[in-house]
Amino acid sequence: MKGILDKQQVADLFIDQHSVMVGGFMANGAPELLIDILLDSKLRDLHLISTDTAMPDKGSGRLITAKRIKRLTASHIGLNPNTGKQMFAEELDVELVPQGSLAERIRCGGAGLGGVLTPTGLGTLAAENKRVIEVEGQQFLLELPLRADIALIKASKADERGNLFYAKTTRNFNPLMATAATLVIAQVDEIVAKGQLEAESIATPGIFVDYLYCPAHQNQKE
Amino acid sequence: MKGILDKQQVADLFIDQHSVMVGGFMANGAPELLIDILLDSKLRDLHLISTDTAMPDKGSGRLITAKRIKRLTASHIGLNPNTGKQMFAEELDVELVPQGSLAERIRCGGAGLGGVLTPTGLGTLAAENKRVIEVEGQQFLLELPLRADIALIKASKADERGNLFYAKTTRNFNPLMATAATLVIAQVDEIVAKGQLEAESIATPGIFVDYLYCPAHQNQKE
Amino acid sequence: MDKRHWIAQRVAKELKNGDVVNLGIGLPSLVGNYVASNVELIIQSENGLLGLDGMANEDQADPDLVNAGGQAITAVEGACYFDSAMSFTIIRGGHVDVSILGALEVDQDANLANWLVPGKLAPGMGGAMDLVVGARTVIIAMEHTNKGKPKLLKRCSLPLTATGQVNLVVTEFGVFKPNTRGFEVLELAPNVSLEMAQAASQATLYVSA
Amino acid sequence: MDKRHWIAQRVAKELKNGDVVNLGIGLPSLVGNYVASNVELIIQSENGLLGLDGMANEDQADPDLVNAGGQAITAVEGACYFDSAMSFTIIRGGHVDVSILGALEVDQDANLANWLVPGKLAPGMGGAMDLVVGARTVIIAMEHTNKGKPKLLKRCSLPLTATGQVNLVVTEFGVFKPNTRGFEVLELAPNVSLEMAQAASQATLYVSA
Repeated sequence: MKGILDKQQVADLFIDQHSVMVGGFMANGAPELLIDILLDSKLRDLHLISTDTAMPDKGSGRLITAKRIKRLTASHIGLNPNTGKQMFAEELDVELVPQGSLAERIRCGGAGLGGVLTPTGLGTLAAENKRVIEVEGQQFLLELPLRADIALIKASKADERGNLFYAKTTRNFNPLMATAATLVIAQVDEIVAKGQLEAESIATPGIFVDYLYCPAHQNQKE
Repeated sequence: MKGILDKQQVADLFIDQHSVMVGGFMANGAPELLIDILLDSKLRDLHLISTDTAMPDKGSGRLITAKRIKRLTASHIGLNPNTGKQMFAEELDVELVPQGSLAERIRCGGAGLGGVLTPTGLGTLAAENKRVIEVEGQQFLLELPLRADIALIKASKADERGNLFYAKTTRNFNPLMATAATLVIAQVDEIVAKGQLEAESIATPGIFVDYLYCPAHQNQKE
Repeated sequence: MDKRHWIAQRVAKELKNGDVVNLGIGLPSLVGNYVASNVELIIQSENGLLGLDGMANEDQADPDLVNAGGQAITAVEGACYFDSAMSFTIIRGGHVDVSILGALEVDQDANLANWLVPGKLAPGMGGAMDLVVGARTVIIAMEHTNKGKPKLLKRCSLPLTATGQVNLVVTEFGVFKPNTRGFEVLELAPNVSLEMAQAASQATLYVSA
Repeated sequence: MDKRHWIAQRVAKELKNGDVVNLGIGLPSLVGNYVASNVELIIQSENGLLGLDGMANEDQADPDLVNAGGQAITAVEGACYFDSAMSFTIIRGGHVDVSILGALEVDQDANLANWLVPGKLAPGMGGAMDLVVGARTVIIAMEHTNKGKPKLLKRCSLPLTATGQVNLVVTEFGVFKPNTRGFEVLELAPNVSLEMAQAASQATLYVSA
């Protein structure tokens, strides 16, 4: 972890990136404050990778609503009508991926793996343009790694090393995305001293996190 | 989780299985008490899957020393001279697998995945008899899933649901093996009530565990 | 009893004590309300939870605890949480006993369609494709027709969610099992005749000898 | 200073503040002792730890806290623990800055052999194959010869650990960089001449113009 940034410092990082992963599941555990900053930036025509597009006014769904996304890789878009509208109007290029395959693809991107074989999606449209590989008489789809220029994630707590703790269901895709992007920024509710998180409950080691954003921490210091 | 067993009940489970995964890394986090019971059983000529064979008198190494293993899949055997001796004497069939690939293979076995592509081992003996798959001009080895009839694992604490908490470096291969065997038995130091483990520090959900073995718990009840 | 609740209570009878169950959104999520008091389920939610208890009322709502639909829930004592890779290790790896989902169409070859109506509706598959492939038993809980249009078909017309994975279909007309020659009728709902059920189905319904 | 310690202190100079480093067992494990006081490393141990501090003395030893060799260690404040899949996500995924390992042989094509002597010695590769492929920088810390037999070769004769991954070799004779025409000499140890180092090497050593 390289440092704790304020709003302007985060904004200064959004320069010419083309792809962004956004954590959260139906916006639960989504980095809403980082999305605010991204919406204020000049970044346009982005490739968004997010498990869903939440609702129009929540989480990664807000990037869709604001028409900042040109290409989307996601598993579920049913609760954000804007996504479907833009897709059918051909303003948005959408790749729908089974949720488990999406998780594995991001994991591969972060783990240096070249892909993974899954039975999910065989015999469906999700198999289109994908290689089928047979292993011991059984067929599998080859799912390929996903990486992004930026990952915007959210955690409940960080320590001074950038280690992250996610409360309850807010974990979802956040730890996977933390491994798979060039620039990883984590919005956190609270920053505690080294050793103040239970070491075994840290789901994202600080080495994956480039920067923390924590308005409460700024206020605390003032 | 189906129940908490005593020594005899665990022994009664070892009937005609052929393959066993044993957790632990250089015997740290190894289920020594379950290994005792396995050594007392009639199981012979087993296929052992373990990241290493520890030392002759520790962890999975004891199964080698007692000549109960016919086939071994492991990544490191250098600190147990018995393994090398039996291998060179052709008493033991050894497959050496890079440690990261071993972890992925077991994970695939537990996750319903058909295999994983890794760059590790390319151009080495570890690539022998393995398929090379090219993705976007880059070559990868296809590593296949591993499963076993039994997984013997060790955790620091369990709750009454069989959820497992592993202290510090004792975690290693234990949670992976818990997902990838037909019969999963966990030796634990302590069993606590539901809700007494921090929910976010549970590395193995209780649904993966068939039985717990905890001598301290037996004594406590008496 | 309203037909959706009849379906939910009938599906609940298929569940055994200790089953690990994933409930889809909508109708399937009602099933939890009808489980017998001597049956304790372990409810998995694909957003990263084992041990879902029920919907949270306003007083209980915890912003860090939601189901796969993003709704506030409560969890049992000893619930545990994990990331999405582990969630689908559980699902795809065969560690879920029963997956209960809705459907747009089901056919006699046990195929399921529930994620896409080309040109009209594209909710996406979410976790459904993994659930249907990975769960040991797949139960479809749905209304028998879509405003009168049959959903029990000889062959699905919509894009599939998976091939050959459906074990049981429960509708307000009864309980049906896909088989290559049609749907076997395992049970009819009260006041429903085979003829009524057949009239609302495209596939052939039959009672085993 | 004994030659192993000279090697360790010289390798330590290659490490920068904040580097994520994996130290192999044996000679590489000594490197930690020589890191400058203004350089804080994050030491990864492939058995499942980020934040290794040092070897534990008897009073400190915790049976739940060991390094990849199974030896008792201490951890820094804010260390964290994970399973072996995550450990190798870190390693294979390019999240380790520097991997420091021993070697049986290294050649000018940056190939490394350190896990097998057919018919004689089969320690296994452990995490070495992943570390060498995944780490951004691979430094070999080893004695220059095996009892007089050269280890800097034109071409490795033993089974390889990986191909083309070695960035730097540090021995008691100096610091060498594999290149297709031989090993470039970046530095010679005190009182070592190019002739001495060349006499103990099979590959050609050269000083860049």
